Amino acid sequence: MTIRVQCEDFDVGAELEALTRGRTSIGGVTSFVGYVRDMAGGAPVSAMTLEHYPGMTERQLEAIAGEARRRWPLDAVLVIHRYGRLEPGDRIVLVATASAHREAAFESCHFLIDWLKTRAPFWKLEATPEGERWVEAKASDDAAAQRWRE
Amino acid sequence: MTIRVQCEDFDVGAELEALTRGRTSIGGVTSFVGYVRDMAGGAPVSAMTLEHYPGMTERQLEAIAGEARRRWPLDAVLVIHRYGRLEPGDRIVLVATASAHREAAFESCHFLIDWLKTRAPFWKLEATPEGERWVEAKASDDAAAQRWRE
Amino acid sequence: MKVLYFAWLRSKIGVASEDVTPPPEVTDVGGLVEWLKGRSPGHAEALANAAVVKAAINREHVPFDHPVGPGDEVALFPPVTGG
Amino acid sequence: MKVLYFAWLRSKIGVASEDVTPPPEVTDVGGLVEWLKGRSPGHAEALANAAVVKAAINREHVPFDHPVGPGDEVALFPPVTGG
Repeated sequence: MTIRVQCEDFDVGAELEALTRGRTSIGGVTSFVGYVRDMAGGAPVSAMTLEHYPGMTERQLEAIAGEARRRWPLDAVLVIHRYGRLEPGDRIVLVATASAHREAAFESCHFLIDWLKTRAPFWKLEATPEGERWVEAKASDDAAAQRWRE
Repeated sequence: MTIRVQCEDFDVGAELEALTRGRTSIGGVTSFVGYVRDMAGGAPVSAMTLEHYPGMTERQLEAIAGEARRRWPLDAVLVIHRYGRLEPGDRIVLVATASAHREAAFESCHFLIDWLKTRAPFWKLEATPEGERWVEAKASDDAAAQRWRE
Repeated sequence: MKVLYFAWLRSKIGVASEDVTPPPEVTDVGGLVEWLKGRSPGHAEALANAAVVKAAINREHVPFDHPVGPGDEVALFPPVTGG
Repeated sequence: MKVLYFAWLRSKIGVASEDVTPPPEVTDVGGLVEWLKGRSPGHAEALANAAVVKAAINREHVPFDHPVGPGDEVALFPPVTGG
């Protein structure tokens, strides 16, 4: 289980390679990479600053990853989330899960990003032509997370 | 839309980078990498040889990818599938979809691998201590593909 | 008509492809499969259980009642197992 | 008791954290938020709509009826928007 919260970018290929190297029981790895989009709510976005709650962030990500391991038979779990100033096209987050079976990999990866979006203490400040604005939480994210309630 | 059927390995990081480079409308990329496992049906597997139907394979993969684009709002679709002799831990397949929205990326990627498993003309020959055996199709793969019928 | 075999159909029949000229009463995939069984014991064994044989014509999946003609490329294979 | 503010709560209140000593009648998060509103106009504005304020105590999400004590690290923030 690898959890990292960092300012710098990450190398998706190298991270997935490290996750699976030498582990020949893995049948599939599902991963999700989130990017900064150039538009939000119809307005152009020139930059985004991610604020987080150091200490709580890592703890929440570990709890979410632990929950995924409890629910699915996983060989490995990886979560990397960036903070600080990012630009359109920049990577924000990488979530990956490895399992003997692809259903478990898909479901657990989807679960991780859905829960992360509603539980990990990150906040996004967007820079637009009208100035800076804090991104509001989406009802669709709450609905997506609710889907995974047991 | 990138479809490749090849003997050689692929670089997941480089492929995903090529898929998204310079495209700042993408919010998320979901990818799945399938690997050769060291066990199958309780028996150790020392190697796997993938046979395919050149010409039909590419056509079927293109049809599946086209169907994904029809069903979901996707910015990019990538399918790379290997053939020939592989060993446990080797990558077999990479499927990735990029979209403004993560639900579309997750669902379409899952759809692609489920359909590929039941429609793309590949066959696996496993080498085990008891000799070579052709992998049988799984009822669970048919069920997974059925889930996506419209 | 060109017929291709894959996976264990190929190993049982012993060739990857062959050019055949079935009689006029062979009009669909099912009829072709029945007729092919008579070509050799290997054909008969490979095609014994038609329920586990799938077909493609000109690189598209087709059911057994799909028509076949002289210019077609017909492929016969077990259920696919890629991915 | 240490109180941390994040995102627009921080910008409206003007500080990222402060040490406070609420009176004994403040026993839960809801009571603390009400009491904090009296500290400055910025606090009052930031905490006006408690429905959009979330809380964590010692780095765990908690509801507003969760007890608070002198040694706690209390964080107040808007709904999270990472990922």
